[in-house]
Amino acid sequence: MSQPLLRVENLRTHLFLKRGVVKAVDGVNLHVDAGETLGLVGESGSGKSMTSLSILRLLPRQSGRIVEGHIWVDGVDLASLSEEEMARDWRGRRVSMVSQDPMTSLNPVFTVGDQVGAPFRYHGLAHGARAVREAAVKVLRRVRIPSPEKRLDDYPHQFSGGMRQRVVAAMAIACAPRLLIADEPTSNLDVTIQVQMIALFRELQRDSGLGIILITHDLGVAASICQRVAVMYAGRIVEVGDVRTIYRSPAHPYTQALLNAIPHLGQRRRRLHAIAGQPPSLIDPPVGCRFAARCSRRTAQCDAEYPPEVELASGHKVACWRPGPEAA
Amino acid sequence: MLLYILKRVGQGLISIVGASIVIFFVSRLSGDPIVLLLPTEAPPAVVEQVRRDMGLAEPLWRQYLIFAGNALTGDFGNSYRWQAPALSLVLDRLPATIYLALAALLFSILLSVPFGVLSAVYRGSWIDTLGKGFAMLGQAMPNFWVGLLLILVLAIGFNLLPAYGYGTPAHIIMPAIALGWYPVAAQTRIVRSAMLDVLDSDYIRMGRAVGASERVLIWKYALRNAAIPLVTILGVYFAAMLGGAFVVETIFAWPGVGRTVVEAVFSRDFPVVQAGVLLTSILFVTSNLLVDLSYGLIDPRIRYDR
Amino acid sequence: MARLRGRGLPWLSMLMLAIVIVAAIGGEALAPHDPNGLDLGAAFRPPAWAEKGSWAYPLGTDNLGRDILSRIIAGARVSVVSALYAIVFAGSIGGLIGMISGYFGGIVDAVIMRLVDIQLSIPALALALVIAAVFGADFGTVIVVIIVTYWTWYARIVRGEILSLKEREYVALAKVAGCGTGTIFFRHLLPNIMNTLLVLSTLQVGQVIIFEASLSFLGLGIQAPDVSWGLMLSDARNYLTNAWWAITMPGIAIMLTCLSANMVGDWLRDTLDPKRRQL
Amino acid sequence: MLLEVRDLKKHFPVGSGLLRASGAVRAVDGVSFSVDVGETFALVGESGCGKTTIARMVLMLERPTAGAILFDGKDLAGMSGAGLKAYRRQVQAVFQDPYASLNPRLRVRTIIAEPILAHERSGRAALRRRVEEVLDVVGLPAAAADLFPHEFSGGQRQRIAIARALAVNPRCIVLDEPISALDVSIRAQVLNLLADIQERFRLTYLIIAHDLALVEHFSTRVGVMYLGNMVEAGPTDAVFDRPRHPYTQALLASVPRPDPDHQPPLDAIRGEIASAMAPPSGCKFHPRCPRAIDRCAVEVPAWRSLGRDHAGACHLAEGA
Amino acid sequence: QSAPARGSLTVAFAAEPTVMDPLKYSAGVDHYFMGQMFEQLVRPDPTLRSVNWLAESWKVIEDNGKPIIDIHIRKGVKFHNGDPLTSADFEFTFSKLRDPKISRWSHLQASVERFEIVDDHHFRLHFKEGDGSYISGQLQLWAVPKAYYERVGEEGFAKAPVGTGPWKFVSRVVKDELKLEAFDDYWNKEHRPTVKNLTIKIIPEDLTRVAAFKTGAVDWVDAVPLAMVEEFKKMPGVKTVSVVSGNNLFLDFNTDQPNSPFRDVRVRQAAAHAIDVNAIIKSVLFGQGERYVEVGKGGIGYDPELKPYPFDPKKARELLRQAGHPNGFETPCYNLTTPREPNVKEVGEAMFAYLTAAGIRCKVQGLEYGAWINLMRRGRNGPPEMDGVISMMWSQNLPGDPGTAWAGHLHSFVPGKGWGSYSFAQDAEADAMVEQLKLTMDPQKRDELARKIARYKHEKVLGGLTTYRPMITLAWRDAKVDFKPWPYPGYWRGFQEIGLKQ
Ligand SMILES: Nc1ncnc2c1ncn2[C@@H]1O[C@H](COP(=O)(O)OP(=O)(O)OP(=O)(O)O)[C@@H](O)[C@H]1O
Ligand SMILES: Nc1ncnc2c1ncn2[C@@H]1O[C@H](COP(=O)(O)OP(=O)(O)OP(=O)(O)O)[C@@H](O)[C@H]1O
Ligand SMILES: [Mg+2]
Ligand SMILES: [Mg+2]
Repeated sequence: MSQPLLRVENLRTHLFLKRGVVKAVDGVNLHVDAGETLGLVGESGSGKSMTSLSILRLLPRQSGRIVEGHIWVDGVDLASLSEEEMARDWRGRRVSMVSQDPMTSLNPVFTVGDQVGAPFRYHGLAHGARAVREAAVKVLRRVRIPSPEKRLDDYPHQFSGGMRQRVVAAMAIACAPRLLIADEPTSNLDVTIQVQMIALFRELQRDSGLGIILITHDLGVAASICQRVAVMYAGRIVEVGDVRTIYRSPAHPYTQALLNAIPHLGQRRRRLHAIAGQPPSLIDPPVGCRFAARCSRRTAQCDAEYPPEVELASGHKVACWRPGPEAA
Repeated sequence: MLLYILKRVGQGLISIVGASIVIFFVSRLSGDPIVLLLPTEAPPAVVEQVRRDMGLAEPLWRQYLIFAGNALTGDFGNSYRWQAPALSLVLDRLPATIYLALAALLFSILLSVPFGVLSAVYRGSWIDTLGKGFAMLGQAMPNFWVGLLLILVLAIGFNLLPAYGYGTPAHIIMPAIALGWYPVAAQTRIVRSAMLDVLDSDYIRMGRAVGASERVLIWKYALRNAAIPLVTILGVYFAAMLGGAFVVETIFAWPGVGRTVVEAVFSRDFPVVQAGVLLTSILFVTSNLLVDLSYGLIDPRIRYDR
Repeated sequence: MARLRGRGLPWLSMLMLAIVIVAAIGGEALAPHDPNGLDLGAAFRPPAWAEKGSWAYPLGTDNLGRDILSRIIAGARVSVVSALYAIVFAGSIGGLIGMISGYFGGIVDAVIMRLVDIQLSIPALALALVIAAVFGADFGTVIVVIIVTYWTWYARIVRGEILSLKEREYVALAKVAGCGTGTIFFRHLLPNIMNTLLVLSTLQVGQVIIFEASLSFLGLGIQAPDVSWGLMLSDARNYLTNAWWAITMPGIAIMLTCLSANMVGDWLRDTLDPKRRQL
Repeated sequence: MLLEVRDLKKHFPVGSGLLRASGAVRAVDGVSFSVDVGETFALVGESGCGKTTIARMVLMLERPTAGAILFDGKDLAGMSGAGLKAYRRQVQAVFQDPYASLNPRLRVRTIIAEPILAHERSGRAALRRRVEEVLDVVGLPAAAADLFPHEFSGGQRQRIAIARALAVNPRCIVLDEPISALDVSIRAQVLNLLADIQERFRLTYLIIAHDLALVEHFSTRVGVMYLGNMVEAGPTDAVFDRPRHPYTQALLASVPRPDPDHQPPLDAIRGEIASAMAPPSGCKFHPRCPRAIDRCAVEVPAWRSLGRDHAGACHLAEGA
Repeated sequence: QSAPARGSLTVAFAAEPTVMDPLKYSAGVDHYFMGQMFEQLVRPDPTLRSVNWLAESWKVIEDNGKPIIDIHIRKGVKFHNGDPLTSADFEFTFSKLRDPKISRWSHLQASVERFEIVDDHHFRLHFKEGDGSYISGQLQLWAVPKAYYERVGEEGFAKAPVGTGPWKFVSRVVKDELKLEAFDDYWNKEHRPTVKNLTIKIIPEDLTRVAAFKTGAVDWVDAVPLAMVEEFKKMPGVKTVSVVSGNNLFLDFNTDQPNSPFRDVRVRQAAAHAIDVNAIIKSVLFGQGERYVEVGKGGIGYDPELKPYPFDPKKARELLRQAGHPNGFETPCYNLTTPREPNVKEVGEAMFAYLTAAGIRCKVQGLEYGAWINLMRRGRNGPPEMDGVISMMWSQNLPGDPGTAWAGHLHSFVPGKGWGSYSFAQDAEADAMVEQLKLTMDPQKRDELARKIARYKHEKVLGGLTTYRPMITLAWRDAKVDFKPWPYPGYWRGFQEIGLKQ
């Protein structure tokens, strides 16, 4: 297999806070191929956003730091680059992001044209006001903003929610990056707008060889866009595999529990299978399997040692001492 | 927009009328101006006549209506002390006070914006501490003390700046510092906290994510957002500067309204006090209105139809 | 690695404030000399550490030979008491009005806000001047002036706070639970603006001291035989070049107290409510 | 019928103060529905369509602009004094944000006791017992009563909120997105709890949610709203199996499913919800409706029956 | 000597008058500007001797026992607008000055019966009765151009005053500056300024004014702060003059209220013994004050024999005991806090502290200027009443004549008659003598009577306990400014002779 677009090796990102060191990302390995969408799912606080911010090196300045690991993109380790290099050559140029709440991702006091044109200016892809404008129009057209040349001088608040979101996507793909990280791009949206976003993502992926990491806690959204899905729990990836494998034959008890805990359209008034308990604190996570406390298959071994990753099938990896199908 | 302006002007008028009532009645409480106007030896008949001529024999509320009516036509009466219409006495000095207040405000902004921005960007670092300390000093020192120290050091000590007077740009520097230092701390705090919020915002992160340099992000994209809360209350700070001018003008022999009003209070020269206070009120109300309106230039989200 | 150092308690500032408060309570009893006891023979003694200074007058004497340290101690009372009055009265009056205005809204709010506007549109010092001229310049007037000037400050901020507080879900739920207006006011709103009031109050200490000093400078503040720092400052400016200590010492007292109060206020603000960084 | 809502309207005036500007947000624009004892009635619809506003009117936190709300046959508008008190006892609420709905300065005990104290004078011991009782119902230890809200996780807080709603033995609970703010793994816990309680105390629920799978799972009847209007209402089975209004159909079709092989078509719906200040003429949905005809733009569709207990407002959904 | 004036000069004053119109002036400070532009019939020369000025000659004659002042005025005197000065101008002044609605000093003209114009340069003032203060007040009348005044009116005149003085009005910005120009046609060719343009800046704050001088922004400065006088005297290239100002400070006691402890002369004497005025002058005033007893040195009624009560706290206490206050007593003490004279506030504080130490326990109350005047001025419609001790001051002019001052605060208060307008005294004998003094125009007799009153007043400590006369120090850059100090009545800021050196 050829070199993947992105390879993250043993990434550890810690947040140094007054109340302690939050081990937000604690040994994450993953890879994304060109033209592929990797879904990153997991519950709130499991470190999904921190993983993506680590890749872009956009961690909270005061507290966040990558303490270990490598982030290879096209053979370059981003973890070793200087801040200037990151800004100049990487962010927006080769690796780009749509952040957690696209509705607030546009600066309210600058025009849309200014903001969409900005990446071209930063990376010297267009010179002069007119060229930048033209480039902005082009990319807005790509995300299906109607008559973009007329809307460049409008402010974000004059756009509807769905359109704002497409503008953000336009900014992110303006310089034709190789990798796009989309952090919950649909979470705060109504169903009807959500589908429009899903359509846009599928299209982007089809048209260019863009690799996408889609972060979400909505298993439905992940299922509708991704080719592969990684499940994160308490700072670690517990299971990763092809989308069908994950949904049809999940091997990690957490993945299984998650799928059981959500109601599915068409199935009514059956009791949901709740997952008891809470996720562990990331300040001092348990030494063993982090899901052990809530797991139905827990053994003494689970508490003693973190399970190694095993590859059950090609590309299907699980970190569990007792992986396998659900006990009926 | 028009509706909004009308509404704001209406509110402003209410404030001004209210201020005029307050100042009229409070000043009347302090005694009979006749005592100061006529020689003690004036015969009672003359006293009575002058009293009638001046309308002081009417009941207070009528006096107020007369006063308000005259004030509407720009007639605040003649100063009891200075042989001149009270309004012109104050109006002649108003530009100097406005100039001083604006310069002080400018000084405070020139200081607080960079301080606020830098201490947000380098939060917790020595820059933050230093900026905060320096800004707070202004809040902890009475402005007349600052003024005196400035004169002592910059004028007498080093002969760098003129100690008093009005005219060249050099003249404004010390008064503006003395007056403008006080609000620096509060303004810095506003800019800093707004900046912290803005720097944490999604759109700034988005800017970073598409490759903006820190310089562009901070000074172009973040600053405008962070300035909004500052701009919102500039009107209030302007009023604070007008008030502070009362003291600073005395120190620097600045020919503004402040000194005139202070002395008018001492000599119970009510026409001048009333004209002075009312004019400052009008100035304050107008400046607030202007700030509110110009606010829309900075923040396009503001619509004036609400 | 402690990149983000904890915001430690501002010990130094607290200590300073404590000293000021002790001085204010102890007053003359703590002072080594009678603060008004003049001794023309001992006029213009420099501070103890300077040449010709003596430890009998640690911070020197003023033009009338009064001990500056004793006067600073006695003057602390004015500062503390006026700040206290201002905080208690302006704070409770303004706070209550702000709460009423914010909670009931409508016409009540409109009227109160117009009153606030009126108050704001009269320069504080001008109103102070007129009031002081009417009622005579003394301690009581200074306090009245400060209260009249500052209530709006509390009213506006508390009102804003209440406006957002009353939209909180727990307030709606209290109504659903069947609580009356009184309960909502005192159980749900008041405790939640206490932090704000506390922060505002500490920040106000400095403002009051400076304000009093400005009044004294204009000759309308505290009058002898009362002593205040502002008065000392304003008196001493006549011999600024001969006796630097006479204007510097009370100036430093003002500065340190204001700084400390502001630091404590800032610290409280950060500690009590890290989200509301802006006041 | 326990709760009956008749042609309810709520218009928020825009602009206030001296010069009243014209224009209003028509947040709720003529909605009728009824909820029977023991039922779970769900309101669904896009953001801003007026669901919360209805809930607030039912809770008497907001006065209707027009229309009537009847509880047990009595009109809320006429209630005051004792009648109001009695009503407050019978209807409680749980809101979306478990952080904002508990006063951070009060202990859990006080929070839960609040509705009790508002209604009756009960002794300390009785109060204590009752608080512990409801805490037990929601699965929290008695010791929780002495803690402050911030010492709990989101799911636990929502349990406290539920305990508080239960404290006065209400007959009906209004649930405004009770689990949207919770984590996926916690949601099921709370949802199961709500279902258990309903069964145990024979409660009636008025629930607001936007997760259609959840609504299908949880409710007995459902009302679909669009821009201040009810467009379709009926038994959950009927609405989900045979949606009749194009909006309901589009909505259901659009939901992404946690199954890679059954994904929604991407063109079920176009455009975006219009402004509640200037809603489209005729059928408010017509600009986005794939099947709109000329008539839709001019004529407001009438509310008509579409089957047993199933009704809707669409020109195209004639007859059953 | 009579070369045309040239160059310009900027000077700084500490205070500024309100009006520049001799018909409207009220306070002493009004002379600061008026005196540069307007002139009187008689004025003091630099040695404080009265000399004829606009008057060529004058004498008092008698007609039917009523006095007449017969005056010939100088010919060839011109107003700044070119009009010649004639008797009609003085008549005009007289008619305005006696009108209480216009003038604040109408009572000073009260004893004049009529004004008789003999010819353009000769007129007579007919008196109802004698009026000694008329003469010591430099014959009271200012030269104001009748025709011009009537043409431009009161307001016009206020904006552009015209007089006969050495300086012509150019412009004024209130609270900022007055610009003057030397009058080329000025009649007195010997004593006149040689600088063409003069700008008077108003800088009330001491430090700022000093800074303006030190930095060279101004070359002549008024009222060097007391604490800096020594420094200024030693400053190279700077010349100073320290002169006694016309003001006279004293502590007044309420003696007209029946229950006032100060009705007892022993209490007043006790107060006189209690205060160490010399020490106060030395430290509080940095030596910038001159002790005086009732009348200042060189004034009418000045008696070198009269010695101040020595500082003797023991005696003070003894006197109090005798007066029935073995433990002293408490009294309100009113202090003026507005700096009308340098350090008055501190002086007051010091004096009250001395009184307190001796047993007259002062409850000090500070008053700003407006409140102070309000409290002192009689003829109000009721309270407040000055019911204790007050720090007061009253100008006796240079050269001094205490007549007007005593009429104001030694004579008991008589409404509407001009007697005792600021008085808290009530002593029939003093009243009679003060009234007599007013009628006495003969200089010799006037001096004798004044001495008698002074002695009586001193013995009884009536109409206040006299303390000191402030000194003012003027400073200028010697290398640049050629200045000879000239006073006009009471004040030293006259620029009769000022010029630039090479
Ligand atoms: N700015 C921050 N300051 C302090 N702690 C943070 C910050 N951001 C995240 N954390 C902590 O880091 C951990 C991982 O957070 P992260 O945002 O990566 O989670 P997530 O999986 O993206 O969750 P969500 O679904 O809620 O977005 C959490 O414990 C969170 O509390
Ligand atoms: N107090 C108010 N003043 C003005 N407009 C309001 C007010 N409350 C709600 N609205 C408006 O009424 C409409 C309906 O709001 P509501 O909160 O009922 O919607 P919702 O269906 O609950 O939406 P969501 O799913 O986002 O909670 C919205 O357009 C909203 O902006
Ligand atoms: Mg996240
Ligand atoms: Mg809602």
